[in-house]
Amino acid sequence: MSDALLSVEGLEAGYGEVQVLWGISFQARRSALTTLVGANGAGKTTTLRAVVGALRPSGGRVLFNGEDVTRLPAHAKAARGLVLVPEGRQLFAEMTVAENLEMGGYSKRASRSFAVHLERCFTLFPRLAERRRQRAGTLSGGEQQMLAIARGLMSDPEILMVDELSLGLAPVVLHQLFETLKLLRDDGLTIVLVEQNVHLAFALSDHAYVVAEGKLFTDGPPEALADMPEIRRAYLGL
Amino acid sequence: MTAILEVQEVGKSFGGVRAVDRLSFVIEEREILGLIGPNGAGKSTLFNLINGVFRPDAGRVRFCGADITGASPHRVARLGLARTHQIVQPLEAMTVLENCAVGACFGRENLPRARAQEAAREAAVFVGLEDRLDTPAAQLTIAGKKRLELARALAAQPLLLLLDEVLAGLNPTEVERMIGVIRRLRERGITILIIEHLMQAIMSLSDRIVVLNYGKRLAEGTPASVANDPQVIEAYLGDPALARELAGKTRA
Amino acid sequence: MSLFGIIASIIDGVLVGSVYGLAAMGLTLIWGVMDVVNLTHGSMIVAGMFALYLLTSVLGITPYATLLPVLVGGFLVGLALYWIAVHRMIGRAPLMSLLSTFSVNLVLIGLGTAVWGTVLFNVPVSFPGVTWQRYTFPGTHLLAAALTAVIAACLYVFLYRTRLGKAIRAVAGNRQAAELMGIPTTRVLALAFALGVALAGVSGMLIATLFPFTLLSGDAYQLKSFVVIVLGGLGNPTGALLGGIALGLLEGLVTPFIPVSWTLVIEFALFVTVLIAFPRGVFALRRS
Amino acid sequence: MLRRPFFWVIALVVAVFAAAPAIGNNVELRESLVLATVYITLATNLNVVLGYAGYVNFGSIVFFGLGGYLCVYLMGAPAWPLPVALFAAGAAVSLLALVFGLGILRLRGAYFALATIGVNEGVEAFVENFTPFGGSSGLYLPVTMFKPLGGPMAALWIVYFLLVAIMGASLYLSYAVKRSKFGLGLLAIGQNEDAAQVLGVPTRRYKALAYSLTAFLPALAGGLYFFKSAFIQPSDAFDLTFSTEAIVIIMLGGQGTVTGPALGAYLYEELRGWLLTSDTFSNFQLVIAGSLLLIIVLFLPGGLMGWLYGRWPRLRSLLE
Repeated sequence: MSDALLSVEGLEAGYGEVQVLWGISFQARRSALTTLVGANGAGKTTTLRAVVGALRPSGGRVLFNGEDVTRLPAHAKAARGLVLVPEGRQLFAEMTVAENLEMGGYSKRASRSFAVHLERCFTLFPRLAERRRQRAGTLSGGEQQMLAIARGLMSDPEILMVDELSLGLAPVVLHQLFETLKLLRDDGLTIVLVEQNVHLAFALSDHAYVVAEGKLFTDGPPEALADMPEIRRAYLGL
Repeated sequence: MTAILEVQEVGKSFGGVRAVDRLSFVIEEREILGLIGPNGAGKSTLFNLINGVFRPDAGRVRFCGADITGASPHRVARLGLARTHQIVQPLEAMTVLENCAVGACFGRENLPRARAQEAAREAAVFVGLEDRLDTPAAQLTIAGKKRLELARALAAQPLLLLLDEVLAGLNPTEVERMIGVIRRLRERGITILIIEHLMQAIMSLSDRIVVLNYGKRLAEGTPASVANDPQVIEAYLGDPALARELAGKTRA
Repeated sequence: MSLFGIIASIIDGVLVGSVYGLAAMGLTLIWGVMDVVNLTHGSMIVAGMFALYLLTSVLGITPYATLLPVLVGGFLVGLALYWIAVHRMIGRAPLMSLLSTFSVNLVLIGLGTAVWGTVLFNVPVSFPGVTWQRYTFPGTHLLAAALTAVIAACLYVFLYRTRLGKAIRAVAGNRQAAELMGIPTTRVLALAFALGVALAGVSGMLIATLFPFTLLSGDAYQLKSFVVIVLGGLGNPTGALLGGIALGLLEGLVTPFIPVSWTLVIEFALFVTVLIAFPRGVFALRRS
Repeated sequence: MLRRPFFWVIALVVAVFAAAPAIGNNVELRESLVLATVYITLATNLNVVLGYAGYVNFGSIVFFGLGGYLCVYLMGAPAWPLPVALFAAGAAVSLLALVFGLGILRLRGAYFALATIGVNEGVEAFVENFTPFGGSSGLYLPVTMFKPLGGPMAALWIVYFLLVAIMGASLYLSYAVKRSKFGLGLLAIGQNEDAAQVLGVPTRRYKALAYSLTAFLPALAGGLYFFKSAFIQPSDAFDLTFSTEAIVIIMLGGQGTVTGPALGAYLYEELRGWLLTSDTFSNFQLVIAGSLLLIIVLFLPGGLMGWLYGRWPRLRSLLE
């Protein structure tokens, strides 16, 4: 895959003395939706955190747009368009919806076209426009997830990584959010998804990676993976 | 059979959100009851309501016939109800043995320090931590910490054990081992309430399963009946129809 | 004492209390943003007092013109302190940041006493007061309260209306998420700490226009700041101002009736009681 | 108990403290060791709450000061004999600590630390206004007070030996607590209070008990210390610097270790003695203490013993 926007090679990372990632590798193609799946605790979230720099990798490389960004701090990566919508939303609960979005567009790069992005977010999520003055902590779970994604979009991402989109969401809301992701992808945005709802994730993915024990187990087109019985059982929980 | 734990109409809200909503169920002695449901369904909250970390807004919890609603966690532990945490809570600077000794000292047997050492060692060996007895807990791997959680709970000689995702984060071999450990626990006469996402594991371990969704009971029954329940498939396993629909749109 | 006397005493208490509130704002801002109890707070207040003394008596600057240099100097000192004593403590056990800032406080007070000793200083500041009935409100008190109001308003506008101020609030709310949004959180933390120290310095400078002071006065005002932020809710600058006014009100209310020396006892009793009963502060309405 | 090496370490320390000035009737040495016994007593007791249970108490001096006040007061107007007054003071302070403890130990982390400062300052402010305690001018004891102990000369020796005994008792207490079930509970609280409670540790009771228990010996030390000087005033009795130094000592020696506070106290005393006699540094005592603390916090958070145990783990099993 020569048109990989993001290329992760042999990434190693962990918490304190506990190593979680043992040399994981994957690539995200431009304008495609790539999914990482695997059992709870396999290291998917850790992978995303290490990629964006929220966690310092102890080994391996992260190439973004051909540039080695492995050692950059998270805010510098975000400022280049490598953006993570973290697990559990992580909103600024005491701040309003509008302020949360404004923080999303904090970096110099993103603030240049702030108005355009805000417009796009409010078009994608009219609910947020209605509630722009409301504090983020008072939103419903679905609205919070919308805000989390919208805030990520405000960062003008070249690649948007979304961790556990479905966490605690009702199926209807989930459906809507997946539709939005699909829209964004079709619009040309590169997306990396970590998701426990394998059915939904696979339905949308262009390519999927199976992660196990902090390493890459296998990868391929989602249909092919879903057809492999040993993968279904051991890693997908199907 | 007699009920060891009765949860009656228990409810708990956080800032207007009903985490657990008038939930009732019973665990019989020496049973393994599985508790499943989507993330955020209220499973861990339920554990916290049972062992006294949270006080229920409504309803009662009875353990071995005694009303333990709103009793503080240390009293519940003393009565013989032990638990593990989904996010491991090791006493980091203390060794594996010391961690287990805390469980033994302040558990059901209320052992003096000298005798607790024995119980602690036994529990640590039981879960397979025999060669890490003097390792500070902070230096264990995730799997090791998960095991430590279990060992600490076991050292308390509990009558009822609440297991919160002890299999999460373990590799398939470790999962097999842990399942073996849990089976042997039941043989020792311990009743188990287990939260787990690994469907294979929980289906094979549990005698009965309760499915939670939005803090309410969605279904209850044998593993087989629950797995075939369309409601459960939609809420927890993912809706195949929805999945197919999305797939159609994408690939069209 | 007449009713007018009591009212006058209360008003004066509020005037002085607002300056306590200003001091507490600095402390509470730092606490709220980075979970650090800045125990150099007292020595920073004293630094503000001595800055006023030195600038007026040695360089001959008019007292209120020292406000800007104190603000800027405090900010720079705060930046230095952040990198020396605070940066490495972020995210560690609270004991560690308590001890590190505490040790810097020891060093500063130690250096100060070695140079100036512990004698009483007094900066003569005069400003026409306002007379009401038989009671005169000193001009220094009125001006200090007015300046406090201006600074507090500026801080509010900064935190709630500017991009950088909002970034500070974002970092306070969720540092990890802020970092992921492209906010350079370490720089923001340093900025917030420096701002908190600058506020402490300015409040010290204003207090020095009201009362005489020694090098060891910092402790007393630091404790007052604790009382104030416990009243106002930790990490809540607006609450701190309210807490300061409440404390001033209390002082004004009790001084006509009981010996001044008992006010300290009442304040500390209040402090511990409020801390136990409302750990989030009496005026902490915003935090859920 | 007798087979534990640490028991003999304590016995040795006590013996050296008792014998060193007694041999040759060295009054000067005795007076310099008085402060060391007080420091070790304060730091060792504080360490049980701070090092084991993880609660930072900035105002631990309040026990010392109150013990001093009660003892001096009871020996004054009511004219109680020293042992009775001393014991009554210790008991009363422990009880008071229990009551305070049940209140403020509900707070955690920095909140608790602030409350302890508040308690100390509040008590000091109260005593300054409390006429039976002489207000801000303090209380004096008449010289005749030393008579029952065989006159001032003998009395000072007796007080010294008692202080050494209290120091020894403190060390033993710290050691016994660490090896006990109670100590295990406190250590668990210090590591993760919520997890400890779930494991069955009665956290609230244990914390209050530890707070109260470690108030007793410092109160006795305070009683003896101020009996010895026959004078007490608020600014001496509740001097926050004293508490501060106790914390520096604990951090220097190694928080949570049994031997650390004693070692730290000894080193700190040595350093202080050297600084006070040095012309260059006599004015910079606080500066040195502060710098020392900062260096420890930044680069050696486990203190000396923590560092030693890290290098030679076997030492820990020998001494702890």
